[in-house]
Parts: sequence; C-alpha cells; structure tokens
Amino acid sequence: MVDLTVEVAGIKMQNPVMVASGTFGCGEEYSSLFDVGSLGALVTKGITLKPWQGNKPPRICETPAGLLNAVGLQNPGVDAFVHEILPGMKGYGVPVIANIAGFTKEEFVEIAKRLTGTGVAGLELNISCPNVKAGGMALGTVPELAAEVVEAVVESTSLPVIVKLTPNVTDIVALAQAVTDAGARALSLINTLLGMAIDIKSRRPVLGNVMGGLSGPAIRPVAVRAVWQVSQTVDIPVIGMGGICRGEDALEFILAGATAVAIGSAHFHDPWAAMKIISFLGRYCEENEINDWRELIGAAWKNK
Amino acid sequence: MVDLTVEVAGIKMQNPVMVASGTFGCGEEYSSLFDVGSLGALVTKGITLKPWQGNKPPRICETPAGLLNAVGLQNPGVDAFVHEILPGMKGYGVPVIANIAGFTKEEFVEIAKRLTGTGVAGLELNISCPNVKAGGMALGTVPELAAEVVEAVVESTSLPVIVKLTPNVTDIVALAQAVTDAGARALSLINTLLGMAIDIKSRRPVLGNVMGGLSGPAIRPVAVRAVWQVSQTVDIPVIGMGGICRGEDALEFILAGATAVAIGSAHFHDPWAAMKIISFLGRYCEENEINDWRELIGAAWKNK
Amino acid sequence: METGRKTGAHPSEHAAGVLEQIALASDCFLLTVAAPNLARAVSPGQFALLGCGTVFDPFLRRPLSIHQVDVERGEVSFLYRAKGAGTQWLSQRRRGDVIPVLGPLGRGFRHSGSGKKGLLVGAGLGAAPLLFLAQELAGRKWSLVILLGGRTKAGILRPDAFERFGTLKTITEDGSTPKKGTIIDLLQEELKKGGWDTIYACGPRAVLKVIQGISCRTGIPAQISVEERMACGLGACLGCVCRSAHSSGYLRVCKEGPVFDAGEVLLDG
Amino acid sequence: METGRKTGAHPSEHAAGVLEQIALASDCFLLTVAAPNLARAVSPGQFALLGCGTVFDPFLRRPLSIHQVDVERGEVSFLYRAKGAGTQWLSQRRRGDVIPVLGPLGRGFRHSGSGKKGLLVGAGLGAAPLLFLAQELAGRKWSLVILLGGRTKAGILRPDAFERFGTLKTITEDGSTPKKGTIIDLLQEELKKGGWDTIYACGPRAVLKVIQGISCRTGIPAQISVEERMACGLGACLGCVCRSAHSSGYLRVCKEGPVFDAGEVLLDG
Ligand SMILES: Cc1cc2nc3c(=O)[nH]c(=O)nc-3n(C[C@H](O)[C@H](O)[C@H](O)COP(=O)(O)OP(=O)(O)OC[C@H]3O[C@@H](n4cnc5c(N)ncnc54)[C@H](O)[C@@H]3O)c2cc1C
Ligand SMILES: Cc1cc2nc3c(=O)[nH]c(=O)nc-3n(C[C@H](O)[C@H](O)[C@H](O)COP(=O)(O)OP(=O)(O)OC[C@H]3O[C@@H](n4cnc5c(N)ncnc54)[C@H](O)[C@@H]3O)c2cc1C
Ligand SMILES: Cc1cc2nc3c(=O)[nH]c(=O)nc-3n(C[C@H](O)[C@H](O)[C@H](O)COP(=O)(O)O)c2cc1C
Ligand SMILES: Cc1cc2nc3c(=O)[nH]c(=O)nc-3n(C[C@H](O)[C@H](O)[C@H](O)COP(=O)(O)O)c2cc1C
Ligand code: FES
Ligand code: FES
Repeated sequence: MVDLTVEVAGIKMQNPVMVASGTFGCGEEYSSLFDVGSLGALVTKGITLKPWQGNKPPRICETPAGLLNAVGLQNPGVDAFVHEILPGMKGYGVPVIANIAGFTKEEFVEIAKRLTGTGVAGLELNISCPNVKAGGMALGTVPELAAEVVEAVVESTSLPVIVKLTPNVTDIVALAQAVTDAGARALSLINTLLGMAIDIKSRRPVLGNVMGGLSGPAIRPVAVRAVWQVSQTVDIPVIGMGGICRGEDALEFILAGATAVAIGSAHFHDPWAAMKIISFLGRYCEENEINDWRELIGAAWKNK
Repeated sequence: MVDLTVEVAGIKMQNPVMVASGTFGCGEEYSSLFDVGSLGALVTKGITLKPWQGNKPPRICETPAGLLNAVGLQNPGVDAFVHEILPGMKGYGVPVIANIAGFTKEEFVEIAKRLTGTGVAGLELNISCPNVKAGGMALGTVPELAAEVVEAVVESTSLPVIVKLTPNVTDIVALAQAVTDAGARALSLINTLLGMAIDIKSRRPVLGNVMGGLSGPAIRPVAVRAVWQVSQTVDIPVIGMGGICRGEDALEFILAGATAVAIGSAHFHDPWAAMKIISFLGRYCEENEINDWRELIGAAWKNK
Repeated sequence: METGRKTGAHPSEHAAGVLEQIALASDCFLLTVAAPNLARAVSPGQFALLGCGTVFDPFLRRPLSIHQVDVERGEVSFLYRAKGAGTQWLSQRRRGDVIPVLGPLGRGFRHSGSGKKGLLVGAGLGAAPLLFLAQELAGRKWSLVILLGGRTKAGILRPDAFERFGTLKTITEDGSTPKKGTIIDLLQEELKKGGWDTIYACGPRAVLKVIQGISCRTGIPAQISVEERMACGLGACLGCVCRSAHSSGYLRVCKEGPVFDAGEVLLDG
Repeated sequence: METGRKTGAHPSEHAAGVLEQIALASDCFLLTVAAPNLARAVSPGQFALLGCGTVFDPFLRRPLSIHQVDVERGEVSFLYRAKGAGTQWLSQRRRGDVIPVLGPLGRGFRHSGSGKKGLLVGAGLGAAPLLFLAQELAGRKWSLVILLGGRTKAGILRPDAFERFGTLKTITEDGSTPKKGTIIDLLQEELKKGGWDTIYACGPRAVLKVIQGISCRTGIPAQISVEERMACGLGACLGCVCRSAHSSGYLRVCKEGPVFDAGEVLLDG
C-alpha cells in the first residue's frame, strides 16, 4: 500500500482526503455506506455559540454542474455539539476538525475555548459563510478584520487554527497573507461563491434566503485558481476544495499547491466520491512510481 | 408580433437580446447560419488602441458546464476596426456597440475619440478583462479608479458609455454605484470569473496564459446575483450576461433586473441560442398575455 | 406494535438495470428496474435517489418514491413525471441501461394492527408512493378506499393496479371522469361516511395542507408524504428541511420524513 | 486551378441520425450518420462540430474531421477515439439517436491537377481525414502511397478502406506489423524513392513538426491538419489559434485551418 499520510497544521492524517464542512453531517449519515474511518479527517458543519435554526426553505437549488445552498449554519450550538455529536464523530478514529462560525470576534474566541480540550484535532474558522447576514461576510473580506479574529482565536486556544477563506473578494492573496501572519496554521480554500436563482414560474428567488452559496464542479476553476495563487504566496499548507468530484480533480488541486483536499458537494452526486478519490490517489502513485506523493504538491508551479 | 423593443443607454433595439463581446466575432461568422440583423445589438470583441496579438495558445479549456478562455484581446486595433470591420458590422442594420479596452485612462479616452462619429451606437468599457495583466484588472476593481476612467471617457465622447464590470470583486455594488455617478449610461454584468485549470498529464496549467476567464452556465448563479444586487441600487439599465443559454435563462436575468441580455458562450453550445431566446421571449409574452414585456424587468424584487 | 420500517434497512447503492420504461399519459412514466436488494429492504413511503445524466449536469440525484416492489423478482418500480432535465434523462433510459439508485431512504408510512379502515388520498403524482402502501395494508387485511384525483382522466395514474387492493374512487377537474371536482371534494364526501382509522396522503402542498386541517378538526390521524429539494438524501446536508410544528426548528424531509404525521410539520416554509 | 473547397459550402446545422456505430480496436469508433446536405457540401480536410451530452456538461461541441462521405446515400462518417466525456458520450449513441452536427467547417486540403503523386501520412487517429482525401485524389487519378502508423496493429485504422485508393504501407511501434518503428521512419524510407508532388499529413504535433522540417529541407510541399481546442468553430471567438510563420500574429485553426501549408504555421505555441 502506498503511503498517503500527510500532516496539516500539525494534524496527522492517513491520507489527504477530508470532507468539506456542512456536506457530511456527523459522519454517521454516511457510515452505513462506507468506512468513515478511512477518510483523512472529518470536518463538522459550522458550529455557532448558541443553537442556530438556519434559514427558511427552500435551501437547495440545483444549477448547471453545481448547486446553491442557503442552509445557513443550522446547528445545535457548541455545547450540544461537544456533548451529543462529538463523541460519535471521534469514534471513527480519524481527526475531527471543528468548523466554527462566530458572529463577532468574541464569539469566535468563546467557541474556540469551549472546544479546546474536547478532543477535536483542530479548528477551521469559517469567516466566510455567505449565508449569514450578521457580519460573517464582512469579517472574511477585510484582511485587517480577518487577521484580528484569527489572532484572538489563536491566543485563546492550544488547538491548531485553520482559516477558511471566501472567494468573493477582490484579492484572496492579501487575505491569505493577513491571516497567515495572524497565526493561522493552514488555509481552507474555497468556500462557496455568492449566487442566486430566480424561479421563472413564481417570478421570485428560489431560495428562502434569496442568495446562497454556489458549490460543485461549476466552481472548480475558481478554486484551483485560488489554491494556485495562495499556495505560492504563503508558507502554510492549503486545503483545497471546490467542486472536487473525481480523483483527477483532487490531483489537479494537489498539483496547484494543495496539501490536502476536501470533498463536499460531490457527495450529493456520488456518496462514494471521497472513497474513490482515495483509491485513485493510491493507484496513481503506484502506476507512476511516485514514492512520496507529497512531491506532487504544487508541482504545477514548482517544476517549470 | 409582440413588441420586444427596448432602449438601453439611449440605444434603440428591436429586442433585448444582444451578443456578448468576444464571442460573436464581427457577426459575419454567424451570418451564414441566421439573420444577424434580427439581434437586438451587436457587440464587438474588445478593441485596443494598437493592434494586439492576444495570448499564446491554448486559449480555451472546457470546464463543467462552462469554459475558461484566455484569448486576451486579440484585435487589429481601433483604426483597423473602424476601416476594415465596422462597415461590415453596420451592414446588418442593428446597433453596433464597441467594446473597448485601454491599458491606461488615456488609452480609453483615445479609443473613445477615434470611435466617435464612426457610426457605432455606443461604447462598452471593458474595465474588467481578466486576461490582460497590464493594469486592466486593477482599474476595474477599485471604485475610484474605475470612476476616473469612466468620467474621462464620458467627457471625451458624445457616444453613450456602458461600463462592463468584473465579478471578481468584494463589492460589485460599490463599483456599480461609482461608475454610475461618473456618468455611465448602462452597466454590463458580468465579465468572466477568474479561474484556471491544470492538465494532470503534463502537470502544467492548461492555458498558455495560466489563468483565464470562466464563462458559461456554470457562472449563471453568480451573474444573476450581481444583476439582482446592482439593478436594485442604480437607476441606469443593466445588461445581464453570464451563462444565458435558453429563453428561460434570459427571463431569469430580466426578472432579476436586466433591461437587456447578452448571449456569449451559449453560441459555442448552440450557435442558434440567441435566435431561440428571441423567439422564446416573444412566445412567453404572448402566452402570458403580457402587453409590455418591460413589466418583467426586475419583477422578482419589485413584486413581493 | 408499529411497523413500516424494516430493521437494518440501511441505504446502499444499487446499479439498477432498466427492465421496462412505460410511457403513461401526460408525461408520466412507469420505470421498472432490477434491484433485488433494494426490493427486499424498502418499505412503503420510503424513497430513493436516482443519478441522472452522464457527466455533472444534472448534478443532483432525483428523489423518487418507491411505487411498487416485487421482492420475488427483485424488481422496483417508480412512477414519475418527466418534468425537468433529470427526469427527462430518466425517461429516455431503455432496457439494459443502468441507473445508480441510492436507497432505501427516509421514514416511510407507519401502520399498526390489521383489519383497519384506511383512506388513501393521491393527488396527481401523489399516487406514486400509495400503491406500495396499498399492497402492504391490503396484505394486513386493511379495508381501503383509495381516492385519486387529476386534472384530466389521463392524470389518474394506474387505476387498475390500485383496484386490486381496495375500492378506487376518482375525480377530475375537467370532468373527464364521472365525478368532476378536486380531490378535496372527493375526500370530504368520503369522510362523511365515517369510521376511518387513518388517512394516508401524498400530493401538492396545497392538498396536504387541507388534509392537515381536516386531521386536526376531525381527529382522524393522517400521514402525509412531503416533498422538498434535496442534495444528500441522507440527513447530512440539512438542505431539505420543513418547519417543525413542535419546536422552533426544522425537520429533515429525507430523514425524519418524507412521511410525517399531519401534526408534525408546518408547511408554510 | 486550386480546388478543395466547394463554393458556397456554408456551415449549417444537421440533425444527424445515427446509422451505424462500429467499435474498432483501441477505443476507436467509426460513426456513420445521415446528413445528406453535409455530405454534399463538405470537402476533404474539413471538419464538423458535434454536440455531445444532454444538458450543459460537456458544454463545448467536439471537432471531428470528416472521415468518409457517401453523397448518394447522404451519409457522413467520423473516425474517432473515445477519450474524454464528450467522445465517450458519442460512442454510446446508437442507431436512431440524433446528434447535432455543425459543418462543414474550416479550410480543407488543397490539390491541383490530376495524375500527380501524393504521399499521405497518418499517425494514429491522423488517419481520420485522409480517407476522404484519398478517395478524392484517387478520383483525380493521383497515384497515392498511404502511410499509416500506430503503436500496435490495432491502432492501424481502416487499412482495407485505404487500400482501395492507393498503396498502403503500415508500421507499428511494437512491431505487430511486419515493419517496426515510427511513422517517421516509414516516411523517410518512402521519401528516398523520390518523385513526390505533395505530402498530406495528420497526426500528433510532434509528427507534424518533423514533417514541417522535411518539407522545408526537401522542398516537397506538405499540408498538415492541425488540432487545437475550439469553442465556436466558426472563426468568431479566436480561441483556436496557432502561431503564423509569416507574421507576428496568430491564425485560426477553425478558419484558416485546420489544414495548413507546412510553412504557414509555427507549432510551438
Ligand atoms: C421524497 C420525495 C419523493 C418523490 N417522489 C416522486 C415520485 O414518486 N414521482 C414523481 O414524479 N416525483 C416525485 N418527487 C418529486 C421529484 O423528485 C421531482 O419532480 C424531480 O426531482 C424533478 O426533477 P427534474 O429533473 O424533473 O426537474 P428539475 O427542474 O431539473 O429539478 C431541479 C432540481 O429541483 C429539484 N426538484 C424539482 N422539483 C422537486 C420536487 N417537487 N420535490 C423535490 N425536489 C424537486 C430536483 O430534484 C433538482 O434538484 C418526489 C420528491 C421527494 C422529495
Ligand atoms: C479540426 C479537428 C479535427 C479533429 N478530428 C478528429 C478526428 O477525426 N478523430 C478524432 O478522434 N479526433 C479528432 N480531433 C480531436 C478531437 O476533437 C478530440 O479528441 C476531442 O475533442 C476530445 O474530446 P473528449 O470529449 O474526448 O475529451 P475531453 O478531454 O473531455 O475534452 C475536453 C475539451 O478539450 C478539447 N480537446 C481535447 N483534446 C483535443 C484535441 N486533440 N484537439 C482539439 N480539442 C481537444 C475538447 O474538444 C473539449 O473541448 C480533431 C480536432 C480538431 C481540432
Ligand atoms: C449544503 C452545504 C453546506 C455547507 N455548510 C458549510 C458550513 O457550515 N461551513 C463552511 O465553512 N462551509 C460550508 N459549506 C461549504 C463547503 O464546505 C465547501 O467549502 C464548498 O461547498 C465548496 O466545496 P464543494 O464544491 O466541494 O462543495 C457548505 C456547502 C454546502 C454545499
Ligand atoms: C472567448 C471569449 C472572449 C471574450 N472576450 C471578451 C472581450 O474581448 N471583452 C469583454 O468585455 N468580454 C469578453 N468576454 C466575456 C463575455 O463577453 C461575457 O461577459 C462572459 O463570457 C459571460 O457571458 P457568457 O457566460 O454568456 O459567455 C469573452 C468571453 C469569451 C468566452
Ligand atoms: S437532503 Fe441532505 S439533509 Fe435531507
Ligand atoms: S474556435 Fe472560435 S475562432 Fe476557432
């Protein structure tokens, strides 16, 4: 068996294939389909300080080669997460990364504190959810504000802090640089693109929340571009995501500079997508006689 | 026959279906397929001051439900355009809108001057082409800079000035507001999303230019969102574009607030796309007994 | 003892070979596939997600109720309307083609005891999940009255199949059946006769809402099969929710539903 | 007088019904469609854009050379490799399916006079445009030697069809034909015999580049059919360019090509 291990933000993973926040529930939902313990890492749905209901339906709208979602952070809050959900998630024996979303800097810090020492392997700061109106977006689009939040969280926890960036900005590199300087140990790229759809029958927006986040293969070129730009600039690892559906797509992100990848919307098209991607990477390394798969990281810009 | 006429930036069109810059050549290429004179308006490929070679191939890369292009403003320059191309384009009897791209404010002004009085019906300022490195992008992403260019062009020509915005910004509304205040008579939304693809065989970027612009149905939700946001803010007409392939898509943009639509990448999927969309709109109005189709503009936010 | 969900019926993927695709009237199709494991595992009211299309457009799988099951032959049928791109693609599959089918999914109809009196109400495509239910209830000696409504006579789907399991009554909006009116008219008429143990209903939201009201007023328990746009179908993405009547939160149609007790959910968004 | 492009052969859309889809070896297919107007209008070396897939993925049409034409029966054939999503979709079309075909497109092979000596060089799928050309040249009493190369014997496509129009010589990299080596080896050998009027070639870029060199050194005119990624196929989008050898600009493969004189283009990007 090929060695696919990797370390991201100090988190050791048996392979670089994670799941993307919000698309994989607590893992349990998929556990009857395959061995969830064979993933690189689990990432939770966004966790807020208080329980959060999320947006009114419809929350999903299919688009060409993708979908819009406006789930809007429905979750039971950090305390219920720790007591009711986390124990089950830890049971798979792979690192659990908590995706957290505060509406203010102070909330981010408070959530981080409550998760410290609970056994989560790291925090993924979602400073970029397009489905939350209360400031989440602004936080993630202004380098200084983003850096402030990251710094505060880093100071308040011993857990490694991964920062998830939005592509809905003029300059993602500046943002990446700012949060790296503020102490991020890794970056997740990308969150969804802000989009919407209108139902021509009702002549009204399809989504209950009007706007939503676009994900799936449709956005893959935007995500590859972000990974390519950012991974050449910062010296912390990048977790690539956005439309990865097949092994070939995962490899594209790795060549662009991703040290790990996360599979999100692909689960909706093929629930076995992540499993197939793991096999693909192993097979690819074997067939191409690659001893250390990490040579492939950023190969598209390293080897000219 | 239903009346589909409309006026955008003072330009009278027999219907609201235009073509998107760079996807329709000089019109001639499509004239053996259908009557180019039945379009609402023609829009030229980006015109620069001097002849411009464009980027090295490959320039095209298919992506899920879309494509990346890195053509990069290949054109014979404004003077050759006026003498060699424009006469043919005017021959179809529909307004010809010149899409212009300067590398500096002064160039924009100079191109505008040379086009004034030549019979073009208006100018579409491309301050947003992602395939030109020399400043084009920065111009289009900073409201103050964009406004400066627009103001200068507006002062230098009697032609109506339409401004084409990039979606690769944090706040497209701020940009729209700034160029509107600077004298734009209409806005074109959206140009392509910045993206890229890597060939896993060669392990190098697919496009000769590395990055390119993403267009086609994949980006439609982003474009609809931009039209929805901007049309509610500014009081000049918005020309919607980005992934419009079918009559239903065009209607979606109109409901979102577009006063006209432009068909781009759809031509590559179905060269008759624009013709089919015009028929659809006529039929739709008849079937729904809509006397004035313009009632539909922005209906998704006007009628709640 | 409440039944209706087979224990251990975990969802899995079935590479389902198309056996038959029959075009019924009004864009509706009856698709039968070979899926023996699914046939064995599924209960009435549950659904499956069908992968449609060749590459990534359509991207999402389409949820369809299980319409009919033949465990012995290992066959599962779906009754559906070819509406958009996904179901149109589906309707073009022919014998020998293979469709990826994820199922069984969701919580189906509940029923207890035997020899009860059930009223099945199917408006249009709402007939889809009711045939399998009718078969099961008839097998438990329930006496059933099945009401089917449509806009036209062609919209009354599979009347012959339903007649095998109970008394079928139909109504159409254009009067192309003897009775003219809406399914609700027919239902009101039937309710007057009294003695019903449970109402089972599927159809457009407007119809389900009326039935919620009827159930509340009359006290006759009702179960309704609800539709919402879905992504994962497994309860993981929180995409398919419906407002809960008992808490301030939401219930997942793909997990807590699609069949809800009439009083469980609010159907106004 | 130069011929090769029929006057007034404007492109148009053909709803082409599939007549036959034959699987040749090594993922290659011979697809024959009914397209009488296209059959009449097209010349050797021209191509068509085939719409692939049901919705918007694949999005772009696939360019394929015209392989064979039967004007009387109104049939057009394509010879292609099922590689990615588009051509795989194509390879699954069966008799009765309809494919949107836009053509004829581009500038085909040029030839003048009759009774000349032509050398046709097809590497792998490069055979595709050469059969139609061989037929036309043979009809003008050209004497042809046709060189086909492949990695294996299965990669030598349609040898029987080619043999009808000239002397066929083949070579494979693995030696599964009597001759082992590359198409270039075979070409060098043939060139030694001298007396050639024109070389016509299609195949991978590396092969075409060698032929450009040979044409330049020997002075034998050569025409090469070039591939580039395309969007519109009509010359409108400037997507498919190739560097011009005579100016500092670019030529459109879909309009000025796909067949170029060997000296017209630079193949290094
Ligand atoms: C649990 C469940 C069971 C169902 N059972 C049946 C059945 O047995 N027979 C039948 O004809 N229909 C059934 N439906 C509705 C069916 O799923 C939709 O008609 C179908 O998904 C539409 O897909 P399309 O490709 O035709 O339309 P499109 O317009 O292309 O669909 C676009 C997107 O919207 C979704 N969508 C559109 N309409 C609906 C809807 N009414 N409910 C949920 N999602 C929708 C699609 O799944 C897709 O993601 C069921 C829905 C649910 C939720
Ligand atoms: C003028 C011309 C004539 C051709 N004639 C033939 C022929 O007769 N037989 C044959 O087998 N092939 C031919 N090709 C190549 C053929 O177009 C590609 O193999 C095909 O488009 C690949 O599509 P796909 O769906 O298999 O691959 P994908 O990888 O899914 O294609 C992705 C995109 O890249 C493009 N692409 C990939 N490879 C090529 C290529 N080599 N040339 C141009 N575009 C490419 C596709 O068109 C599509 O837009 C020709 C190409 C051109 C330009
Ligand atoms: C239904 C859904 C819910 C999501 N919820 C979250 C979330 O709670 N927090 C977050 O950071 N990202 C969330 N995302 C974004 C994904 O994690 C991912 O960044 C994005 O979808 C792009 O990847 P994909 O194209 O592979 O899905 C969600 C995406 C989807 C589709
Ligand atoms: C091949 C190609 C060339 C383009 N060239 C230009 C251009 O020269 N100037 C410009 O403003 N936009 C250009 N565009 C952008 C389109 O005009 C349009 O804004 C964009 O493609 C989105 O619309 P679509 O999805 O319908 O193609 C080009 C797009 C494509 C695909
Ligand atoms: S569809 Fe994902 S939770 Fe129901
Ligand atoms: S493909 Fe558009 S110019 Fe050749």
